[in-house]
Amino acid sequence: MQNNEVYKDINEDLKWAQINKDVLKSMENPRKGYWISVAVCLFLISFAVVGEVYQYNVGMGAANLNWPHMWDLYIATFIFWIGMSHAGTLLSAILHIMNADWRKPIYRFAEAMTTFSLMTAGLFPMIHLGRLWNMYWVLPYLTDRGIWPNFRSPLVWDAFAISTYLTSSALFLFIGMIPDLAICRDNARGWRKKLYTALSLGWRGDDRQWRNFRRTYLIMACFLIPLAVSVHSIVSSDFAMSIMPGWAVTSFPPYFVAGALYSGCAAIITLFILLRYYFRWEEYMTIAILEKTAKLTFAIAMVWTYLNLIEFASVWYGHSAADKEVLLAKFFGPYAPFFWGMIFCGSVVPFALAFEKLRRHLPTMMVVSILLNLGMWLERWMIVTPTLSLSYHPIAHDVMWPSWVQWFIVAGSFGWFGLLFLVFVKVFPSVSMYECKEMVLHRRELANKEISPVMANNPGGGAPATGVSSKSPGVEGS
Amino acid sequence: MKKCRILGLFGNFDDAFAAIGDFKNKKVDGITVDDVTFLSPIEHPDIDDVLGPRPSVIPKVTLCGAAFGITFGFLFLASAQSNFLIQPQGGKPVVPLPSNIVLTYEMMILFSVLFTVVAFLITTRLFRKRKSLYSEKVGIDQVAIEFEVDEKYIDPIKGVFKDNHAVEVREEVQS
Amino acid sequence: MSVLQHLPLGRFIEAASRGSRQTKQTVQVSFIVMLLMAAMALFSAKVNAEVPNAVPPEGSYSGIHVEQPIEFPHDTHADINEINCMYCHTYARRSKVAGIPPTSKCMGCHSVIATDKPRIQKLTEYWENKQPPLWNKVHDVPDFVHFTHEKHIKRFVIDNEDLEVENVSEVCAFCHGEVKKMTVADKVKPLTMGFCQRCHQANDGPSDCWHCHK
Amino acid sequence: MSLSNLIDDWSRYRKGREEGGFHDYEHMWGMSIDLNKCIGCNACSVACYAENNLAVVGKEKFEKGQGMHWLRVERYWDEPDLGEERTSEFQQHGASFLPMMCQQCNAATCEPVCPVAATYHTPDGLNAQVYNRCIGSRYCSNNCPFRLRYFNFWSYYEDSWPAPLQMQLNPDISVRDMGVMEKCTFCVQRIRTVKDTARMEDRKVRDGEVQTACSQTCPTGAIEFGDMLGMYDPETGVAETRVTKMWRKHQVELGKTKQNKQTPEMRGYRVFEFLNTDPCVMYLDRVREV
Repeated sequence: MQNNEVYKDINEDLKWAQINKDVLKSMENPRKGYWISVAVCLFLISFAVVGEVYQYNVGMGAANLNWPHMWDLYIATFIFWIGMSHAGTLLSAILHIMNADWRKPIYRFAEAMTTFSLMTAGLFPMIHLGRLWNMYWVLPYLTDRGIWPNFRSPLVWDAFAISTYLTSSALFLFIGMIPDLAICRDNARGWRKKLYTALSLGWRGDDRQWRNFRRTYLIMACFLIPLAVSVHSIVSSDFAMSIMPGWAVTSFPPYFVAGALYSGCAAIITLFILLRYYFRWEEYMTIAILEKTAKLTFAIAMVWTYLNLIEFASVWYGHSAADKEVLLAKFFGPYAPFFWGMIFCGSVVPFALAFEKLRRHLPTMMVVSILLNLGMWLERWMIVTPTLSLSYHPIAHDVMWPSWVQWFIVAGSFGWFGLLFLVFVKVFPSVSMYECKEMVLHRRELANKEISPVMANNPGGGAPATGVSSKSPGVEGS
Repeated sequence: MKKCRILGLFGNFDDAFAAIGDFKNKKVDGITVDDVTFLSPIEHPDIDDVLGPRPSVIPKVTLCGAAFGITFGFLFLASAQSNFLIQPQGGKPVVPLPSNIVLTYEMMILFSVLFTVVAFLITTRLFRKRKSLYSEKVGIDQVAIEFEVDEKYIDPIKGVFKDNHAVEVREEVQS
Repeated sequence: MSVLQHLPLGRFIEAASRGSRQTKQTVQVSFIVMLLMAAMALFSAKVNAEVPNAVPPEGSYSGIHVEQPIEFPHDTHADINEINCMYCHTYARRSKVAGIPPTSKCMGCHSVIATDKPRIQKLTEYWENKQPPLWNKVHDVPDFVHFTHEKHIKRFVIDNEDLEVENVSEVCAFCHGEVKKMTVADKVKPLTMGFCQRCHQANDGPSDCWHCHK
Repeated sequence: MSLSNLIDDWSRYRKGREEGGFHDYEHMWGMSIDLNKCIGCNACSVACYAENNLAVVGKEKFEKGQGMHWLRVERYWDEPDLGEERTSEFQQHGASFLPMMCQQCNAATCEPVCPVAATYHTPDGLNAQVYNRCIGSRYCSNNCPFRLRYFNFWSYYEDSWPAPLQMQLNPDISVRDMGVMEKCTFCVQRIRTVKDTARMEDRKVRDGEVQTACSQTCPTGAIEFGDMLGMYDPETGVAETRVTKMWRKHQVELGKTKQNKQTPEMRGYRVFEFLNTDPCVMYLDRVREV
């Protein structure tokens, strides 16, 4: 029995009041480590601000972009962050529809990650524009000039898809949080009381609210899944719709979606371990849940590897000289170290997840997840840049490395994401309280069924069938 | 005849379900299970069996949203494109269907989600003034049954609450 | 021009019902569209009586006043004395720019007319010092806009058989406002792309970007 | 409206593609470049700089690949003859030259990808770039297989034309600033001027009336420029232009991905024809003694 403890997703003896207490505690009194993290994030952001201000004033040449390298790290990092945003959809929407209740303690921060990585990703198309001050021309707004954006352009699709995704995922995050915000409202004081009162919209948990809440949540989940798939396939069509060798690949949409889920899962593991460590959430972010996430990651890693191989094979047997040249340049050319680094991080490292011992070892998992993310970032870079360096026209073959401005802004994007996330964990409950309670209730019912099927078949028998019993301390006091 | 509100807090779901069962069995004349408002920290899986089916309009609104998204999205794009004076030139289609399908798809999802959220906010009556009969315990681990009835039903309801081990009973006379 | 033109659907309906682009257009006008057209007819602006075969552009602008070295009274010249705009702005009909008349053209009259007025004396001073008065530009468009006076004069004045050349100031007024009622010219029309575009649409002007931007 | 309009336009487009991808054109400007005549003197490139207000970026930035030469003369060195060792980088036959300017593709890949429609096809069959609409997403350049679009990576005009050099700028074409994509326009300002003159004189444009700066400058007359649709001739009505004669002679047709040549020894070809971008520039292959 004792041995089985570590295999449990959540302890069914957990008191509901305890759940409230534990989660609410995470929102109080930031510790030293928190402030250090905030300082690090601000430091990174300041780098990006310096880079961007310089680039804004002197032009894109500052980023060491050139002919033919018109895009570089900005677009690669943009795809990386868009990919990261698929984590929340995977955990909260797909697993919600599939009734996988182990997602419940960890989906909230994954959803927050979705929203924040979209907010980070959305910055990059703006940063990479030559005339940033005119970026609103991409949006279809009414003007008396009689001109509109070019609706054929995948970049306009991006603008549509990303703004839809950002709106939907932010609403999804917010709607899912309303019952928890009501709990926060009941316990908060000062400015927080006002904030939560406004945000919880007068939630009191009556049956009408719960019923509509469930329906809404399910419907939004159903819409979020095709949306997430379409967003990343639209991002992939930035490349797949072109005619350049290495970009015009038919398998790009599924490849991008797989890569997105992959990097999202890896990032979930990273943040899972960090949150568990910072907030002492061993009760909620259990090893068992980590294992399940890791298995999922492993499966997606294999899908990603497979799609990679398919791409190589189709290029190899496609007999297009230019395509083949780009592929060979990736293998053996100047970008080879990064390419093989990507293969190593993305296809070899995930085999660590196949071993139970490693899956249960937190420091290893931390290193592995960071390596996976690094691999996914390299993947995006290896999609964007080699094609630009080695396209059809031999006179335009060139290699160019990004300048400090690009690196600063890329680093700053991590700081920006981190800062948003750090603010989130202190202002909002990053573990879903009501769903943990549901999970506890569910587990307890299962456990009772296993112990005494007679009792379970007889709900009126007075057995403590729920997480609350009249003997709980919270009730005695009243 | 004054309207009154009465709220009974229960320590667990079973007691509360038993109380609802009593109301269902007409223990109090003039009160049916449809008058029950059930407050809980989570949505219990059996709640529909206990309270009986209560309809929700949200899926229908979502359907409307999707239909609106498709029609509005496509008409908006088509009208924008056919007003776009430079586009018809060069042998390109005025209304390019492949890209419009992609964009209409996004618009459909956007409007479905927006309609759903708006319907949620309206049907749950979240923007109404908060009622005073609310226990913070509901947010933690207790469940409650609430009635909004005439004064004369107060005592029988209270009796049913007491019979089913209510932890606390509150009442309020509306002015 | 109709109010509908400012709405995307309205312009859509209007463009479709006009059938502007297609020659072999078969238009299926539904009942609603007919109603809308009737509404458009009610709201559409009148064709300018002074300038036949032309729809003046819409739009106004709170004119900014530009200081000039000499306050040239346009009203005295163009309104009271009825001098044709193109008498002084000669180049309007044969080049891109309308041109400012050289001082010699002013002096052609003002060596004898109204020599006692202070402004004329100032002008004579410039003339004697062999310096041109440095006029400031009022109707300025950005450098990437290549407006040609020549083509517009041809379309609205020379090719316009019903227009008498004496009324050319009405055509000029499309973009420059009622200059003959002003002293120093002010910018009273917005001269934005939308302003140009509306006139081009109403008068079947070209819609190709490279006509004006290159 | 609308539905019939939509269907009509759609079918018109499909039909148009089958008939060669263009219709309702006033002109279709095209070129024919004889590489046999090209001596690689770069006069065309210089003329282009002068005509189109091209920024001179300086050696340092040019080496970084940030130069902007709308017309570049590419040099290619032959492989050594069979059985010979490569002795130096430069072969005895010398370099082959390939003057590359925007190919004005009829199915241009740069056009559909521009998010703000700053690049589009004009009724003259030209691939237009509207500088003041460009927001600098640079997608068009990434999607150009010829890599013939250049980006203003820096603000050049202060360094390029120190006073009083700004006085030599061509007033008919805008000076581009930072963050804008630009490319060869087939000297659209000259085309416009000629067309306007013809319209003012109520006549049609004549063959040879429009000359691009490069074709005007080429000392050997390698570059021919003209209307692919034929042009008005006061004596015979619509007549073939010199360019169309060239294209017909060398059996190259617009709107084809693969030319069906009756006599394969005719030298005409278009660059990257297999990509189906349908360029309007035909090159005549260089013939050399071996």
